[in-house]
Amino acid sequence: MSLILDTLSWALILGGSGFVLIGTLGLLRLPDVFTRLHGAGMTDTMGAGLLVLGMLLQSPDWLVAVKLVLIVVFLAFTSPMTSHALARAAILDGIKPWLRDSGKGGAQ
Amino acid sequence: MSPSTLMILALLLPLLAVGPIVLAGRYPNLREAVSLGTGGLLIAVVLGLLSHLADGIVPALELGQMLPGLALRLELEPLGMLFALVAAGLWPVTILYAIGYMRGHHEKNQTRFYAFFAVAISAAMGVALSGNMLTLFVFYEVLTICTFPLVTHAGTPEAKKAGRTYLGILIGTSILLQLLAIIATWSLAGTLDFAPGGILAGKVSGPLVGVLFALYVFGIGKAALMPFHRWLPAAMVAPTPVSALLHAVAVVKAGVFTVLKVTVYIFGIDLLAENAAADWLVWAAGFTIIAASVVALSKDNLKARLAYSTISQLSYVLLGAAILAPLSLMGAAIHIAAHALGKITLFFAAGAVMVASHKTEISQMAGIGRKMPWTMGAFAIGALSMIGLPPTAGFVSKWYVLSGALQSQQMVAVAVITLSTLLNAAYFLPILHSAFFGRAADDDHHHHGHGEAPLPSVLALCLTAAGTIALFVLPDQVLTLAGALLGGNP
Amino acid sequence: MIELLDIVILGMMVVAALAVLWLRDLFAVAMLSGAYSLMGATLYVLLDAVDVAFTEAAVGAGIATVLMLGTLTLVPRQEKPGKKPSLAGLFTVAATGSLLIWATLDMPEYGDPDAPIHHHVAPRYMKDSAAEVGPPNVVTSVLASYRGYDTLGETTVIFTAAIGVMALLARGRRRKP
Amino acid sequence: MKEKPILRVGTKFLIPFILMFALYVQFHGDFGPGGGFQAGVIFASAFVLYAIVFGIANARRALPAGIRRLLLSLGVLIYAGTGVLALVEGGRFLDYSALAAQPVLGQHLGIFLVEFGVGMTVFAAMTTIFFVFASRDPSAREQD
Amino acid sequence: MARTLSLIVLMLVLWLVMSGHGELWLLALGGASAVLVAWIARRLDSVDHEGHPLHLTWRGLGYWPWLAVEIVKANLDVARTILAGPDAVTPAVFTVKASQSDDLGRTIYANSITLTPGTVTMGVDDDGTLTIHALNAGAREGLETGDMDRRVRTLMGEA
Amino acid sequence: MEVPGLFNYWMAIVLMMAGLYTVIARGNLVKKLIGLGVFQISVFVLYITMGKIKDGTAPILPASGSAEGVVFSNPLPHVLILTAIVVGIATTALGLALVVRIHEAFGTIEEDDIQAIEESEA
Amino acid sequence: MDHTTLMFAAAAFALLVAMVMALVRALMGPTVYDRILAVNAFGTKTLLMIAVVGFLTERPEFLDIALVYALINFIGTVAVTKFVRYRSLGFPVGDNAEGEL
Amino acid sequence: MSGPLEHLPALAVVIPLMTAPVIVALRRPWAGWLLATLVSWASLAMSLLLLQQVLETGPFSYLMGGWAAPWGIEYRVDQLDAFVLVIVSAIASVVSVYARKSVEAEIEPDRQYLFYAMFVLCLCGLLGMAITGDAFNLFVFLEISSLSTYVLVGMGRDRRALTASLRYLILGTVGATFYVIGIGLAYMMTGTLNMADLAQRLPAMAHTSTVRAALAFLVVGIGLKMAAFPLHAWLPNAYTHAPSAAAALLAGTATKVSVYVFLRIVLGVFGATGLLTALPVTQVLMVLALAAMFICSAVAIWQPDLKRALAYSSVAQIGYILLGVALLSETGLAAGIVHLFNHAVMKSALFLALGAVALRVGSTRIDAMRGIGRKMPMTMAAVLVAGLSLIGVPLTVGFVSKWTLVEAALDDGMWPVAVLILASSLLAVAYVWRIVEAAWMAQPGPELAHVREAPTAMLLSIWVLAGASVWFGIDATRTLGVARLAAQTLLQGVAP
Repeated sequence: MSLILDTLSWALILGGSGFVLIGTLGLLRLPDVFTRLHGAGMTDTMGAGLLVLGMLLQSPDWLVAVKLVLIVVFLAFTSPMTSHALARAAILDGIKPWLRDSGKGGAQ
Repeated sequence: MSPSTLMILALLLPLLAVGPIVLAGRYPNLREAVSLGTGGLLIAVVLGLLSHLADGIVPALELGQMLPGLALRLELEPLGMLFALVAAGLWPVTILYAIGYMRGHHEKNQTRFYAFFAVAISAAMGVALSGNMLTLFVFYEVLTICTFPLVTHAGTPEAKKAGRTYLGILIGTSILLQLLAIIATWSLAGTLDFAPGGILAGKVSGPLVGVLFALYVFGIGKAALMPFHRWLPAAMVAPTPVSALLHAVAVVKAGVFTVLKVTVYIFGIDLLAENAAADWLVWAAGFTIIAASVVALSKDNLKARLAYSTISQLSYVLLGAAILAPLSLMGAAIHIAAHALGKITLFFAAGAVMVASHKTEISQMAGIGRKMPWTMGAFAIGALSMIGLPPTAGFVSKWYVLSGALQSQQMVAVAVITLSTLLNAAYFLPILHSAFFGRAADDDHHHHGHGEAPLPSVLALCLTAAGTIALFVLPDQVLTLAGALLGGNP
Repeated sequence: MIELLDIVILGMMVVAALAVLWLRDLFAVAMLSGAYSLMGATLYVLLDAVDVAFTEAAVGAGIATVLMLGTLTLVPRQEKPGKKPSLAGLFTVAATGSLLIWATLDMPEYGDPDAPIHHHVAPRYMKDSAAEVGPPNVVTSVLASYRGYDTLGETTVIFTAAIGVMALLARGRRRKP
Repeated sequence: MKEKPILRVGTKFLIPFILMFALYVQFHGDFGPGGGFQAGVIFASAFVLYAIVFGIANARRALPAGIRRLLLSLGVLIYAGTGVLALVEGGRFLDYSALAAQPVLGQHLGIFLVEFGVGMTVFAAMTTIFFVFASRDPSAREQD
Repeated sequence: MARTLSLIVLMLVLWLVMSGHGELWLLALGGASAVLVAWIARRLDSVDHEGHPLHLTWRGLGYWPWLAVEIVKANLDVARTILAGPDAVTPAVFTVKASQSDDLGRTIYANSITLTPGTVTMGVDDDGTLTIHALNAGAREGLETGDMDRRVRTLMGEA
Repeated sequence: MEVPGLFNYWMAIVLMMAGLYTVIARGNLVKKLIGLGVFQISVFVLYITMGKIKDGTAPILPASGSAEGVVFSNPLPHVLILTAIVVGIATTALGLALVVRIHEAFGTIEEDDIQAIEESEA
Repeated sequence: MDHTTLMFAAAAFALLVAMVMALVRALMGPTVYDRILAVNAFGTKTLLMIAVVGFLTERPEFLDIALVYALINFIGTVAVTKFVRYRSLGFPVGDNAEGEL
Repeated sequence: MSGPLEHLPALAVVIPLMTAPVIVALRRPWAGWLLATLVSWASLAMSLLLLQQVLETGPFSYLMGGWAAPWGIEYRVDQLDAFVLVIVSAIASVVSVYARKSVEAEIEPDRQYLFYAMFVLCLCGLLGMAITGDAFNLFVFLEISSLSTYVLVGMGRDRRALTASLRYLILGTVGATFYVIGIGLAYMMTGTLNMADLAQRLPAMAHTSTVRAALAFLVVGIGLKMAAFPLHAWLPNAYTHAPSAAAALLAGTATKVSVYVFLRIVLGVFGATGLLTALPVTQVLMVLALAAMFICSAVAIWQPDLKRALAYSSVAQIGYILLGVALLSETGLAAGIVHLFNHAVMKSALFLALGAVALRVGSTRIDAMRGIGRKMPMTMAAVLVAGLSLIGVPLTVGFVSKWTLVEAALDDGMWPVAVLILASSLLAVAYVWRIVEAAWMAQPGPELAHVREAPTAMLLSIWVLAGASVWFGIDATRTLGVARLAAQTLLQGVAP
């Protein structure tokens, strides 16, 4: 049982770490703020979710588990709000999304 | 009344007069009556003290501690008695003179003048009655500050400038040098109480004594030893009664009085003699005497000439102290009184001339003796006293100083006294000559027709002139006091 | 691992601090200072100071940043360019820094259990607070009871700050014209 | 209000949880990290969020200056008052052991009270400071 | 009132699961806190159908798991794009129509879109038009099928 | 992986000096206040580092089980720094309030501009 | 190091790398929104880091801190966007005659 | 002492602390004033009782929360503490009476209650600093007093008050942070924060660079707070532009308490380490003190604004105090301590009087004050008295300080220092006399036509302090006696 749990957490945590890294990589590599948003959103959802799930399996008592769940729920709830707020603020501020066909906009 | 009560009274009487003076400000006659009355009472008090002293009682009184272990203390001794007598005696006379002068001159702020004058007298009493150096210093500074409004009485820019010089030198020297010396004395001797034979004896020796003595002598700026004499001529802008206060009644007398006190009761002449600590003062005082006389000679303004004369005369007292001979110390003490009487006469006369004829320059005064015979007569007596000729008090004091100098083989001092007598004569006699024998200039039509100054003023100056002569004729009391300074045997 | 975290976080803090010094966009500076507190808070967790981390996160990263932004709504957002580096400042900083570095030379090493501070006052807190005061969280015991008076002072400080801000900035009752 | 439903709905939903979390932190300072100060800040942050999303005017209506001022004062008074109470009960100032028959119970009560006072003051102080800043008119900047 | 009560209960549950301490004293505090929170929440107009969507509880059980699966799929998609490098992205901005009748529904829809990586809702108009930014143009087709829109409406009880 | 014995202290010092330099050398008042914050936080790091014991754990007694053999870090620096953080935020809040007022009164928050205005008045 | 510790160490390492990368983005900008996004992402990673460190040091009960981070991160970002968009955190204040004093 | 009086040390600080929230809750200016006044007088009464007690029984301590000393926070009251408490509460009492009229004129009605709250908090902070025996607790109260001071300064009418306040805030915070660093380093090497305990444990660690650096940081930190030359940059503007009542309170107390902290920490805590003589602490202190006395006095002479001149004079006077400390002898220390009191009295009197002038004339610039002596004779007479005291004329407190200080210098054979002390007081003559000449020796211009004498309550306060500066100058046995005892107690722990 313990072995299965441990293996599962390993997988989840590695996966979560992977998503976090990829998401952040996106934050670094993508061309403009709007596209980067997608990368950051990834960390919040998949990255955080998998990591927390991995930890959940290792949690010593249910108090810790509850708080882990609360964290991930809170993140899931606020992440779209912040992303939206950011995107909206950026677009209203006059920042044009970078588009492949127009070749305009993006990082100024 | 007990001596202690009398001492307190001597301090408080003039102060108590301030209130009524201010309250009576609107009624000049009442105001001046208060001043005069208090003056009379004060003389009575001082005479009462004198009688106690004559009975061999040394009144002493502790006013309470100011700093831990250091009290404000009053103690009467002969020298202080002498100074108290001079100050108390001349106060009502000066007031009398001022009644005439201030009204005749239409001065403003007369109430302030009388009030601060009273405070200054109180401070002078304090200086005279001080039982230790701290107390003396306290009253010395109070005297400086309460005379400041008197010096700047006119309120003109010139008066303000004079006030700055006055305060700068007096406060400056007293804080920087005198206070340092006092605290050093306290630190070295552990006491500041005046004691015959000095309190520093056995506590210090070597060059430190000389340094300390110099700190005292220069620190006592009121003694006007060069180079700290500038305040005295500057203060000439003040009204004449104030000049009288400065030159005769209180201020400069407090200065030389303090020097004598320090010499005798702090150091003791033995200590000074052993360490040759006062030799430099012979030279310094001698230089001041001569230099001030030369300057006086060059001044045409009468009050300025008198001012430099004062500087010169003060250094006689210092010289008397510096010679360190008992006789010259006696002479120095007597000179306090002698010079006070003589110089006040001269200033009164100069002021009277100013009030009556609006003349301030000597060169304008030809023939004035005939218009103001009483005034110029008194002036002549005062001038004689300054020169040191009989039958005036100046002769007595000079004589003692000179004898002391001869006794102790201080030839420098002898030479200085001789030379200065000649110089004194050189700057006073021409005034007398032109006043009585000169002819008034023709263009003087503006002010001709004037006569004597107002009666109270003339009365005052005649009184002091008489005093100058009286001191020559009846010097016993003064001699006794001065002799007691040195332990009772002149 | 904890040590690696420690080193890297401190490194990032240095970068952030220098960026705060360097950048002229005050807005970015405010954001970075928020991130700086966040890093500090993480460091506190690594150093076992969970209560401090909690507070630093809530205050330094939260309230302070929001206040900073509140200020930036009212003042210009760009720092004026062209300020020369201050030699006097460099000197002061170099002197202070060297003094501190010198001071560290005789210090007990990081985490040394034999350091004096672990042996004089603190042991009693760890040993007896549960019996004397009660709460399992020793920081709370010390904060509220052993050194409760400090905390009263702390509360007064925040009270002072609040009414101070009111005194300086708040507008009064609006009067009918 | 109509303008940004996403933030509005989300904020409305979140605020009770934030408040509850703050109270949890307030009352569990004995057991884990947290306590009056942190709780006060978190409690205040709920109002800050509300003010940012719904506008400062609404926030001030919901939490008027008078109440804030009262809480601000009351917190300090509760804290110091606990100390004085201990003093009246015969202990030293802030000696909670004097508050109850058993010292540890007294300590417990004392800590609870002072933490409560701290939380109250901090909450009121943080909201006050934020509200004052946010109510400042940005256009006042040109006046001399 | 029912909402307030349910909020109080919810808060109390939250307290219990976070606290882990069963002492009467703490329970009482929890109860008092829950009431206090409810009272403040009412003051802040937070206890209405938007702020405390009691009515969505049961239907949500069907929606959230579906959304989770969608999120995982989208994540893998985006991860692939990022790893492929900046050249692989084909950003696009487009609008879709949200057919929900109120703000709550639109919010849930918009947030669901944002929550799935690769698409971010940039704006919500009064008439329910959502402006979407997508990392890859391909996401457009996915949304325009209206699958998610429908599911949210189901969640809201509108369809 | 060993941390050199004084590494934390040194880094804290570097941070402090960065903050202090910002305070001294920067003319923008907001920047100065932020620098002040950086300075203070770095001092906090110094204190907290002081309280750390190697292989220690947070000074919270475990809810269950005995604390036997467990090493706890020193709680006292934590308490001190909690107080100091509060003081820090209080100072920052006041400072920012002053900056806002200064901007309204002078129209600038650059130190040298303000100085120029003040000197022209004096 | 047993393998669970190793597991969390790996996660911590990944998060650390991610934090550094986020910080780089925050420093690079170029727009304000990039910075906000980066700092927000940084915050998310930090809170995960706190959780992981809790497990790493075998005292996982301090997750409250992580919750606070999440909360503060959210409020901070909302405040920031509001600020950059409207240059104000709440003004105008409406007709409140009471004032603050 | 038993019964309620037993708790005096705590109550003396806590009562002002609790008054502030009450004032805020009541929100009425008059209530604020009344409470602030009552509480100041109550503190004064309590401080006097404490002083009496400490003189009778010697130093005693009060354990906050009942926790024994190094674990809990200890209030340790010795002669110096009690003396400083009396100074602070006495000045605050007098200023509080004065404040009503002045605040009415200078602060808008809505904010007045906040002013009084700040006033009380400032008092509380200063008292707390003076009485505490815990190094960190001192920091907390330092910040209470500092924060309230920043606000008090910032409430000044002139816009320069804002910049002054901010500058003070920045430098003050840097100073406080330095203090925290210093305490931290000392704590690190000893494990304790209790001052008595620190003093006991530091000598064993005195050889370490850490403790030495701690001393350096503490000196600089406290130096900033007490505006020791050359760290005084914040002071002149702060005092000049603060509201009158605040300026008087601060001038009389704020830097004084910081000096007290300096004495307590540097002599009381670090005295036994022998570092004061091993390192050139006293020499550096002496040079800086002398520089302050001369440079700042000279600067004061050229200031067109009198408040500013007096502010510079304050820096110079801090120099006197530090000089006494640097002599490290009983007399020197006593001179410094007694000057704490003396300077507080006279400088507060001056600031109060200038506040009255500001109220009536609207400016404290010297050219606006020509002839003011005729219009406000009582006020300006008080200025004269306090000014003379500043110079050090006999029968004033200034003389007492100067006397003791010079005595201390001469006891150590430091003649040049004695000369310099006296010489620097001549500079005071210059700046005081400028006031006297402007006030008394000029005719008032037409712009002063409507100027009247200050209100009675203000005059009363001014003259209480001016009178005190004469009273304690004539009989200095009490103040100097206490100062000497305090110096003895303080020096007991100082290694030769």
